[in-house]
Amino acid sequence: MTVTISHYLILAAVLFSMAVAGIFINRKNVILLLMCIELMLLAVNFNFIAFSRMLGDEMGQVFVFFILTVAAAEAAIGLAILVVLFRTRQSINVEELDTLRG
Amino acid sequence: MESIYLSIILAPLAASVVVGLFGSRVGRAGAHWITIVGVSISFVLSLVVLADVLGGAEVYSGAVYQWGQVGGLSLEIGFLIDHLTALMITVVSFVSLAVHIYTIGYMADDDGYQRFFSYISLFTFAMLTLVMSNNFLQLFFGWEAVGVVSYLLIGFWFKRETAIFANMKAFLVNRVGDFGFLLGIATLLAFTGSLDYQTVFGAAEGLADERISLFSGTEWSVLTVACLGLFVGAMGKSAQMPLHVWLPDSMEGPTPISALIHAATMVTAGIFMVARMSPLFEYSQTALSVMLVIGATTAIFTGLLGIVQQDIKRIVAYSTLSQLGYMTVALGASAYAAGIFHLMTHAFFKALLFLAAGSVIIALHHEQDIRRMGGLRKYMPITYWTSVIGTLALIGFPGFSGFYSKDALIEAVHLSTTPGAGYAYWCVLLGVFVTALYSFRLLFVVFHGEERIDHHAREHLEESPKVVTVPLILLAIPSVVIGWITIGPVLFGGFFDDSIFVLAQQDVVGLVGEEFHGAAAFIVHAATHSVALYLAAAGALVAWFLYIRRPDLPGMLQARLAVMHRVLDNKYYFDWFNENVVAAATRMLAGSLWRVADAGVIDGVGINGSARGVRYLAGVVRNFQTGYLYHYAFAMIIGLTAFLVWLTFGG
Amino acid sequence: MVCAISVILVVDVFLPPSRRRATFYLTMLALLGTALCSLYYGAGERTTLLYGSFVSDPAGNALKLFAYAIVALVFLYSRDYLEREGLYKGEYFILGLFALLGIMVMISANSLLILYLGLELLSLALYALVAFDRESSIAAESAMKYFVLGAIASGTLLYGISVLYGITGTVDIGELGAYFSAGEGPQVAALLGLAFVIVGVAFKFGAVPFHMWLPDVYQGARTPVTLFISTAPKLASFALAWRVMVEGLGGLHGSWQDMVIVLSVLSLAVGNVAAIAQTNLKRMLAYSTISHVGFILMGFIAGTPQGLSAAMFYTIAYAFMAAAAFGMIILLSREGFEAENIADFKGLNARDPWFALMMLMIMFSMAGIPLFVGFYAKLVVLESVLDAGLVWLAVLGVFFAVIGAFYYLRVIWFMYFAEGSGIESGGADDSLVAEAPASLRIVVSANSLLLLALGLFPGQLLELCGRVLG
Amino acid sequence: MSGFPILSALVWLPILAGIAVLALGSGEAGARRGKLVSLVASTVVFILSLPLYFGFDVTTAEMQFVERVSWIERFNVYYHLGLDGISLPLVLLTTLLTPLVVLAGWRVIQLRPAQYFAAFLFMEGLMIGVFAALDGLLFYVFWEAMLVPMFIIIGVWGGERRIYATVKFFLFTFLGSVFMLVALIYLYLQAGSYAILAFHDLPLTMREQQWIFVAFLLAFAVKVPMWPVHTWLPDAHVEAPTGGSVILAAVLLKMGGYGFVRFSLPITPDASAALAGVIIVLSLIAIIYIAFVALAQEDMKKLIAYSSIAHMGFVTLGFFVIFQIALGGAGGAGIFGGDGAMLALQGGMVQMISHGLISGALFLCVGVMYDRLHSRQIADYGGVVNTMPRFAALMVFFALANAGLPGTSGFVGEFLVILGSFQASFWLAFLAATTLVFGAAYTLWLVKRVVFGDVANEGVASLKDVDSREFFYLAVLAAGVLLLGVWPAPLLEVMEVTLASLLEHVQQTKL
Repeated sequence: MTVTISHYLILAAVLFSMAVAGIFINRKNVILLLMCIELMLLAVNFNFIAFSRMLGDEMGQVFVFFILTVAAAEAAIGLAILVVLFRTRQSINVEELDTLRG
Repeated sequence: MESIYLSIILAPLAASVVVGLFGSRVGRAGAHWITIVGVSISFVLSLVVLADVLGGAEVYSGAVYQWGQVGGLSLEIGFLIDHLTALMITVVSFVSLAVHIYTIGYMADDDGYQRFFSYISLFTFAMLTLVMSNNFLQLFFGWEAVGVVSYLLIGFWFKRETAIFANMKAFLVNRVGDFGFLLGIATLLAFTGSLDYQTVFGAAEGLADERISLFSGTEWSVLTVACLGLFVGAMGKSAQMPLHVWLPDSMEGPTPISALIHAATMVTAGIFMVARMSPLFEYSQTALSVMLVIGATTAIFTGLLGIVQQDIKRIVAYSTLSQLGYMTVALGASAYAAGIFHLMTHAFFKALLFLAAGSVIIALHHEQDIRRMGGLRKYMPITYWTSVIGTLALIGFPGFSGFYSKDALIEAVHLSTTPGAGYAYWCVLLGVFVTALYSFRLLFVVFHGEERIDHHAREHLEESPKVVTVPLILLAIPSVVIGWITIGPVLFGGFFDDSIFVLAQQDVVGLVGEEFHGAAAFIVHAATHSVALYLAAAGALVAWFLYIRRPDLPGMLQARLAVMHRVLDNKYYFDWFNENVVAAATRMLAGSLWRVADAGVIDGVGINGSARGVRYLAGVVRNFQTGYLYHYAFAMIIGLTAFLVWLTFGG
Repeated sequence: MVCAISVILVVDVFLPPSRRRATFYLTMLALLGTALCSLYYGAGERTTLLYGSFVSDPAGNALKLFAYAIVALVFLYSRDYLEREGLYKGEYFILGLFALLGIMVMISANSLLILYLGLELLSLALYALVAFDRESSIAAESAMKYFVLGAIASGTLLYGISVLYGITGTVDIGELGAYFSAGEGPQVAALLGLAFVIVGVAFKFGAVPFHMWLPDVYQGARTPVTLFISTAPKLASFALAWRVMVEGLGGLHGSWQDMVIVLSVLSLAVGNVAAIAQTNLKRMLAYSTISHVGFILMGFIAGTPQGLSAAMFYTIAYAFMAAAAFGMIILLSREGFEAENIADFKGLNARDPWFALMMLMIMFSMAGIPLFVGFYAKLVVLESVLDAGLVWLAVLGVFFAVIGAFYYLRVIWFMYFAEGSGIESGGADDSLVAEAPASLRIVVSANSLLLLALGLFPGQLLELCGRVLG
Repeated sequence: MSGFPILSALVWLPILAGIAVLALGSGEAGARRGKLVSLVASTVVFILSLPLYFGFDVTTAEMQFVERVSWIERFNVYYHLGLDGISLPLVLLTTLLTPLVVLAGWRVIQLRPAQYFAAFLFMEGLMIGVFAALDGLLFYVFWEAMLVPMFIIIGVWGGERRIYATVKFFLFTFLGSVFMLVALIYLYLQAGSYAILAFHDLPLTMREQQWIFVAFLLAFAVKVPMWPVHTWLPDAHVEAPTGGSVILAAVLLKMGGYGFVRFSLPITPDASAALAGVIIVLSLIAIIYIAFVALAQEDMKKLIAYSSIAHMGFVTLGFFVIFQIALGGAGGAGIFGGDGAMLALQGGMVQMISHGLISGALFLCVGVMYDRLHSRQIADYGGVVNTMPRFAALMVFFALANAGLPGTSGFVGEFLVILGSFQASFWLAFLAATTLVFGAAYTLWLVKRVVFGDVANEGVASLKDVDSREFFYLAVLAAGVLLLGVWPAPLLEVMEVTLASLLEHVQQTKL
């Protein structure tokens, strides 16, 4: 079986969906949310790489580099927020993040 | 002459304004002098005009100023001066003058002295405006203006609950009439394009054949519609059934008013108006018939009510109603001249009767119940004798003014061929008997018989002062002689030829006139050709028998005929109906429209309902914002998915 | 050029971390300098640099200028508040400038890559800003929500971009535009990419149903931060939508028009209706923002230059209105007390008629009552929608505007009609406004009067928006 | 007067004065000076407006005193003011009433007087702007901006339920007018400018016309107000302070009527003709149904408010019955069609002016009593005439005018409209004329219960008669009412040519 572009795309789509599903199915841990976000970006990277290969255009790969960089920064910020959150309320339970609503 | 015409109406207006605005400054004496001078000017000038007209002056019709211009229609204020006008202004200003003088005595110790004079002068102005008008606009002006002054005067003693109820009632009932009147005017305007008498009259004949569709399928003659509308107005003002209910109540006003407005002038405005519109009414057989029937009904049935009343002024008021019915009958029979003639004589003797009644009332310290009178003859001779004159004139005693006018009128109706004339004839004949009955009942009960006055009043009982008796005498004179003098020239001499129009085939006055050979001969003619005279005599006799000879009989009769008495005592339940059905239904409808439709449905359901709806919705939308991160994310995903699905499969 | 500016900025800000006042003045100086640079360089025609990644065009320059102005305004408002609350740290300004940089990058981006970078620069700065008060638990909560949802949105946008890249083989916006305008009719894949991109854009705007973060963040963040978030980034959102959807995917207008309509209508409905039920002013303003977004999106619907300029006008007007509104909250706040509940405005007219009047102007401007700029914003947007033949949408828009008027009125009635002091929670009250420093009072007044001035003479700004996008 | 921008002066002078009053501050002395400034400014405005009347050329339907400056170039919007025979009387009405309203609030307003007077000055400028604007957008700006001061006036100085009332007022009117905005934009897109006169000549299909008509109708019907969107009015009137009620009844309602003649009729003549029946029915409902509702009221202001609705019914009836007349009408009337339509049109206009004076005066009367006893309930009064004879005389006069007594302005409008509508149909006139009875019924019943009778309670016994200030403003209105009633020609003359040209315009189909 040859691996075609569509397989990559489907894989990316599946990863993306998993990430998304993870975000709203997970009701316990904020860390998990951060991981799901990383997964989502990974899916996107997959797409870019695949397209880049298919089109023979290196722009996609450049893009991926940037995404990776940004993802790192994002993770840093996310974790920083997480720390603040934990410090102020001693919990990182998603279900307890409901003081703001209505 | 124009400046004279103008002065006639402006003099009382000026007087009224001065006294009204500066009442406290001009003082009591100032008030009556100013107004009396004003009205005197009117009266004197009216005489000048009358003389001028009698001297053969041309009919004058001219505008004073342009009230407004709308499109091609010019609305003007102006005067029409002909015989009819001249006669009316003379009568109006004369009676008004007499009432002004009388008021000095009658209202001597009333707080609203100046106010009262201001009002009656204003009334004089309004009435003269009405009478002198040469167009419908001004007519309507005067028409409503007299109504308003009447409203103010009936409620003159505003502390009395009955008075302020009566004046509202009077105004509203009159408004019902005006409603018809306005529609009549609108009809004429729509079909002639003018509000000017002359233009409209000129088009009258043609209008009789024009058709207007009111209810689907039926077509009416335009002229009939217009005339009926105008007549509804007349019914209101001249208190014809069923719009008569306000007049007896209007007796809540001071007596001079009852004399001036509610006997001599304003209530005759309707009669005058129809006579003025004779060129229209002549072409509408239907309208004439309606007038005959309504007038006749009013004449007889309101007369009957006069028999059972106990309030001196109300008795006179019912008598007025009945006489107005007579006049209306005359109009219906195309005997406009006879109607106006009766109007004139009636103005004098009815004003006289009212003022005499007023004289009695003040002498007895505002006692109006005839059961607490009696035997007043010896205390108040002048009042008594003038009352006798008035009564004789009213019942049509030969030679007195009322005799001429009423007999001519009855004759005319007899000769009329307009449908309804037969019914009307019998009514007016019977009416003569009734009139004599209640008139003499009044006279006997008040002035003769045993004294039932409470002793308190008797101690001070004396004849009224000169300012009261002089007007009585002044009015008594024409009450006696005016008929004798004027029947020839006014009624049969073609006096109204320039103002009243009668179709040849309906000219009953002319027919009566053919047999007229002088005032004295008319008495003989009446005695030999008409039963009216004998009916009157019979009425007087019955009254004498019941109230002088056997004073116990009325009580017995009352018990025997309890049902009939109750009906009469309740005035045929008109008031009951108006208050308990019309007014109650209106109030109920008003209340329910407000509370149910306006406040309930539109505001409650519609406005506040939608406000509540939005609030509720806001709560719902708020609940979506749960605060849970995964719900938020879920919403985003749903949105994304929806878009994807839509784009991929839908678009 | 943009790079040069950013360098100046960063250097400027990092130099004096200890001397805080200086930071502020330097920041302002930097903004001024940048503005002058933009003015100086931006006068010319449309030019691109860095191999076509950046573009400098009149509209972009105009947007940038407004962004500077608004950020400057925001900083002016924030300074005293931060000092008072003991939050006066360099971070606020640094992060703010980073965000501004992100905004500028987005505005100037001519490549999806650059756009993405600008977006992340902005977003990351904002996440940090929201969480910037380390002691506040609600700030942390809202930051977390913002972060997670923002990340999802970025991911979605990226996914969309990757799909587009796959189809067209380019991330250059100009080339993308050319590709789709060539018009082979929309392919399913392109539409898929489009959908993802729109979700990303909608999230940045806060359009329903991607709005959930907005109320929580507005309420949770400290007022200066909310002030920041509610103003300048809206310009960025506009730029994002404009660059991607109009310049890039303009050829697919027919396909995204309906989606934007749905977003717009939902935003109008949810924003206006939900705002009615609010008692917290910041939260209410958040929902009001959502409804305003509905209007801004209306401008895009037509897809015409007029529509776009209308949306731009609306965005700018909105930014000033929001700045004024949050500025007012800052003005009325004191140490330990936030004037963030509507009830806190109770009886303001009795206490300080001048600022009651200012707030009245702000609220009526937001409600879209004439004499104030908010009216013209709605007017031009409606005009573009009507021009596109979507009468029903215009009618719906004005209908929701009426519903929306209710909650603005509520603020006014608390200020004017309710008597007595509403500051039960805040202790003594009469000198409330008097406590605020003069500079703040002047700025708030000037900002509010600007709304009036623009309302009386909207011609220039309209003309500008029309010209740069025409 | 050619060079002097008199209309601009009328619009902006009061607004600037209002700002000045606000600037004078709310202290004791500031308020006193503020009052003085308000009075002087509004009087100056009134005097300034007089040259408008005397310099007005009655022989042309063209706009006069025109000012035109480009305002928003991009949308071809002009600051374009001008007057014709329709707007001139309304401007004069506004300038006349404002000083009186200022006087009426002179001593009564204790709460933040500076703001109160400033609000009225703002109102004045904006109201004049509405009547003078010849640019659709400018018109709309003035129209809406007026809501702001009115909202404040009712809300701050109003009665118990003022917030409910004022919000209802605001939202109702706002809801109505936003649809007008949509219509205006649509017209702009068609015409390429917002010039109202350009809209007049714009060809539109029937479908377009109908939609535009409905949009305008919503705006104007709310303002007039017509049944069933009238319920804001009683609430607003009841809760508003006296001055607010006066301005509301006297001028604000007129904007609805003005809108009909300025926009609906000439811009969408065919739709107006097609939908005239609906308007006529609504007008008749207003005249009859509302009269009944008025009868049931126990609150004086509410009663007068309902009576306002009924009277404004005549305005809309007059404006729309012209189409029935033009069509030849039922019953074959119409040999005099042209003048019939003029009658109705003129009647509607006169009714607006007259109602402005009369209802304003009646609200001032209620205000005079309210200032003394702080009650609007009819039941709390009775026998006022005993203690306040001068006041009672004026009140009775205005009441009679309200009942349409000939010789007062109240009669002229109703009379002309009834005469005109007869030419459309007998039954139309019949139903309209019922106002003679119902109008008199509720008004006189009010008078009976309040003014007449014996002194009802201690409150009434303690009443003091009007002082010279109160007497002055009531007397001015009384003089106006009387003058227009006895000699309406000067008013009719001003409007004649303009309305005639309007009528001609309306009769030309745009299809």
